[in-house]
Amino acid sequence: MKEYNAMELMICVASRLLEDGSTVGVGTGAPCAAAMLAQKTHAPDLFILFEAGGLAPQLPMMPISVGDSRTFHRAIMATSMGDIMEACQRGMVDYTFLGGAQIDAYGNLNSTVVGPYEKPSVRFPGSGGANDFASFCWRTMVITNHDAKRFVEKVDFLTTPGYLTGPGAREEAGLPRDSGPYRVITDLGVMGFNTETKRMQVESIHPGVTFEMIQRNTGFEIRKAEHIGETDVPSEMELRILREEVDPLGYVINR
Amino acid sequence: MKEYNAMELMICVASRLLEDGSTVGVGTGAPCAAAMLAQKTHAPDLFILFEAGGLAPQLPMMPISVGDSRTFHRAIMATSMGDIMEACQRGMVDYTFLGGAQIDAYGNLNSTVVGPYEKPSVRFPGSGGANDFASFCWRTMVITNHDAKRFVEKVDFLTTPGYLTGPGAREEAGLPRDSGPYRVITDLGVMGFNTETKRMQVESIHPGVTFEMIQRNTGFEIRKAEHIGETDVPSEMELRILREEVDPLGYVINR
Amino acid sequence: MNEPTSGTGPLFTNPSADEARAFYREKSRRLTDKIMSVKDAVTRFVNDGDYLASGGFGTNRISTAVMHEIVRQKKRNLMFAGHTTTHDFQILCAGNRNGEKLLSRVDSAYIVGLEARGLSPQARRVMQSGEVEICEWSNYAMAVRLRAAVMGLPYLPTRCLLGTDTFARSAAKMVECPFTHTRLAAVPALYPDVSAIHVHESDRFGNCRIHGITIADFDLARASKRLIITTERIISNDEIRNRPDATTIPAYCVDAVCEVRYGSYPGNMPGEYFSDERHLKEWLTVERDEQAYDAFLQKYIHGVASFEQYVELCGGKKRIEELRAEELLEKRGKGA
Amino acid sequence: MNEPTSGTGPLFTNPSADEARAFYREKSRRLTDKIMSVKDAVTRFVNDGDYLASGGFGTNRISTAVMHEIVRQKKRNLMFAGHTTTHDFQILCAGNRNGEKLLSRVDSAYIVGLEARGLSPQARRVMQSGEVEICEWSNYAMAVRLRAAVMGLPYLPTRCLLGTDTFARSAAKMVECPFTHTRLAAVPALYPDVSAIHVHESDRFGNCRIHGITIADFDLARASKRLIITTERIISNDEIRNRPDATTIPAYCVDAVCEVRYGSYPGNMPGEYFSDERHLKEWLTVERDEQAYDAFLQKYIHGVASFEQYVELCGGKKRIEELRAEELLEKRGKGA
Repeated sequence: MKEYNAMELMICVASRLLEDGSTVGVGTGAPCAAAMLAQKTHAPDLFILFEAGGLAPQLPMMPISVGDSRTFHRAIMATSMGDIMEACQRGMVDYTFLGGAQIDAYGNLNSTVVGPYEKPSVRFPGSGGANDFASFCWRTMVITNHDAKRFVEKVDFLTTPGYLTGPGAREEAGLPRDSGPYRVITDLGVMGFNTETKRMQVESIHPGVTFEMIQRNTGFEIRKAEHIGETDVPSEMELRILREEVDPLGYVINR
Repeated sequence: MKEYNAMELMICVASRLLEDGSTVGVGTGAPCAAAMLAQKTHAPDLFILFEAGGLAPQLPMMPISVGDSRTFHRAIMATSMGDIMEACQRGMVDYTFLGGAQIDAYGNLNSTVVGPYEKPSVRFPGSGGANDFASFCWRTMVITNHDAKRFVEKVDFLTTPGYLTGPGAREEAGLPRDSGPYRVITDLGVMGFNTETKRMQVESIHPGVTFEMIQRNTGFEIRKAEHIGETDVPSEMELRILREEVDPLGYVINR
Repeated sequence: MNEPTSGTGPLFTNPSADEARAFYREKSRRLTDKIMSVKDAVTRFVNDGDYLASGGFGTNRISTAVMHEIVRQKKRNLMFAGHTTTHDFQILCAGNRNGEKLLSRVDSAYIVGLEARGLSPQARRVMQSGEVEICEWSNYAMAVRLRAAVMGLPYLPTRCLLGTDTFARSAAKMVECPFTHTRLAAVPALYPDVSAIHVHESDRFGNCRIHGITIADFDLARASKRLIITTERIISNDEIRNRPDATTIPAYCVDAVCEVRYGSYPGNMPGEYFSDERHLKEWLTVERDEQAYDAFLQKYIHGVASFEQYVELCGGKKRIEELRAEELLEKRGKGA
Repeated sequence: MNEPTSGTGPLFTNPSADEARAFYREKSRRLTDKIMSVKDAVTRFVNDGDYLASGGFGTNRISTAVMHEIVRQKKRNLMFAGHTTTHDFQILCAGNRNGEKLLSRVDSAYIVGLEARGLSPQARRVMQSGEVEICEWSNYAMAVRLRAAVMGLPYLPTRCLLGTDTFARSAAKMVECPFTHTRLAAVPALYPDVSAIHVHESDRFGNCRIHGITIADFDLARASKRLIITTERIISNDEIRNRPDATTIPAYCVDAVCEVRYGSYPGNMPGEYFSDERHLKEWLTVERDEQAYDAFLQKYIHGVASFEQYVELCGGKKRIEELRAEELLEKRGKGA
């Protein structure tokens, strides 16, 4: 079996979820690596958007910032944040990748504070464009490590909307119809969301991991999807491209 | 006495009302000629905006269309209609010049239909940007011929707002505070608006014209301003510049 | 004052952002080759009953070729966005003749006139006859309606229209600002079914550059469900990618790319050619005489196979060179 | 679900469009020479208690020189627009030390962090201490607030924020679309008192060009009551007028033009130089140690007379040349 680390596995899994010809709003780090890997494997026509204005760049390397020069290197357009976010709000953007300090069963994310709002134990940067992307893009994906501190029953602060309180809640709040969390990719498995209950469920389990390990590292009750499988491991080609072309300096995969 | 025609007089009078360093949203024809004349006489720093996107051009000649290449010739920016109108709505534009098929005592303009709306005797082009300019710019000026068919008690269709029904009506409707009609320049005189009643009043009378002539050609009761004078005739310099530099082909002044 | 809370004009299209999103979800984002003829583009992307919008500003950077082709193909019952549409609208009105009805509903901000050139007799006939349903707006109100669509919102507020019959005959509504409690006009989002925009340069995928003023075309391109681009020149995708900040319209808005040299003629094309005032005057004059007008339309539109032939009939390359000299200020004349 | 109809966060500025219009009415539109030093610009245009906004995107095309000068001049009780502000915000936080309070209120969408580089210990101290009043937003919500100001409106609707604690802790309100009767978040217009934007080129009047992405600066320039431009290069007005479609910011938005070569350093400036990751890391590291941090600030900000000296201390021309090679992809390295 090929050697790979958890980050490499997560990036490869994320990459495969991006269909050719689709649009994805990404940040730096793992999401960007996943998008670049997809372009170099099965999805050459994957259309990448960066929040600060980069539209379909030909990335010469991993950007350091969502607004640095790499994000619009040989792009089809170097535009404004408004233009990007409006494309998302208009329904032109299929996927986005987000992270957070906490996530709950409905895919709601916290990146604002841990602890009480008025006297937080940690202040994080805040929403940034995450609330916007998760409100506007059709399908939100999350790449994160899996532990019970992070996967919580209730987020301390609901920065970024998942399915909120459950079925119908997004629509009732005024959020775009049929949008919402789609996949949560962790070092233990791949989670989806039950179409009826809108609660997180396990779709596939990484090699060497058990369902019990996932439940133990999840702070809320999690169920299995109807068809649950073992996650496909990274192929040699994926690993080679990821290591040699996408992230040769190991910014992300060797962190 | 110098020879001049009514149009030349109107343009010279309009031109003098434009202060140096102010901004003016203009169309083609007489308003544009007035603005160009102002730039070449007392107001070199007059800042001209065209609705379609031309910002402070150095006009090589009279434009034919509000959106033709002349309107942004050596401009400081060739921008969008939105950017121009937003500058107006934001309060950055001091003056605008408009016309119309009908005008009433409150400076309301009609450029949509004459006759009943459902079965008009004449259909005109409509508001264009006139409603917008008159809503947003601080001071609306009108250049028009003076006759009782045009100066009516009630416009058949209120396309573009003057003071609507009188004092306070603009603000009540939601229009910007302290904005509204300022001067109406005709072939008979210069009209202003009474600060109390918001009704049109005569500010100055052209040489050879009497107040009675103005009243006879006005379809509503018009009064004199507190200080009424005779309109200053065009100077030789004004006429020379207007004829030789602003409109050498007589597009406007010889129509 | 008894302000109406709602204009009584007809709302021709659905302002729902969720409906529009459902459409955009399915729209292709791929960089595929979209080059085709104007004929094919109009056949494929303009349907009877569609809501149509035209880029540019009446006689400036308009997609004349697409307007002609729509008339030639005898499209029916179109709705139209009349925001400073002058010659483009005049062309479409040629489809409302002899009992045929190309236009059936018009959002009207500026129609009928050709600015200082005067009113179009044919456009007036069409707009006064009662055969066309009309809703009143201002130019900026129409621009804001497009902006709402670009933003993926069902409406936007604005301070124009207020207090006027333009509002009363529009489909706008009054709203109150939740912060200042002042009144604003809410205008419904406008998502045109199809638009035609003429540009200076486009690659084969539809990444476009516009030189000079953009008027409302940045927004029109994004608000439109389908978009036909006519372009003076096709350039390579490589050239687009070498200067990404020169792009105005990204490919994912575009459905068809048609190379049409002199495609804004007889309109002005910034940096390329000035408007042909002589020919525009011919249009305005000939419309006064029904028979002469029919012959004129037969000669210039129905009787030709393509826009290129029309340009030839109007004096071709030689005339264009004159207009080019005028555009570049090499010759100063009365446009004749 | 019990949606609050109004966020409980503090609204720091007046969203009234009429109030803003009264200001804009008096603002000069003249093309006058606005060239001055950063020191003079900050002295004249940044007042204690002002609402301040910073252009660019945190470490990209930021006006570092103005941020330093504000700290150096010990401005007090500023309010701040925290829309993806990273290194710029980190610099300002240096003014909240030893009982002094440069920042007192922050509209927060993205602060504290420097993206993948990690969190700023000093920014966290400032934001967790309770000394700064906070209102929550998202990046786009902040951009829409500026857009409302640009449009001269008191508010705009948007579909972000909805259903979250970000909304609950914001100063947004729920509104209903008058056409579709769906819910939207209304955000209040934001008219900053003063902003600083770094650009590639400006003429002496303040007509500016930005190369590459514009982020939110087209709108920020127009929404701001006062605007300080720092520019890599001064170009002639003639050059501006030769290519009017290359202008991003027109002079009538601008109050001061300061020529500051390398003015975004240690941030990235598209086409000019990449970010100095080594120096940014030094900032993040030194903030952990209070004493070392004071010495660092003394060395780089308080102890120097101008931004030029700061760049010298950081390696000057030689370092910039390395970053330029990196920007132009002539060298691929880990930014060190």
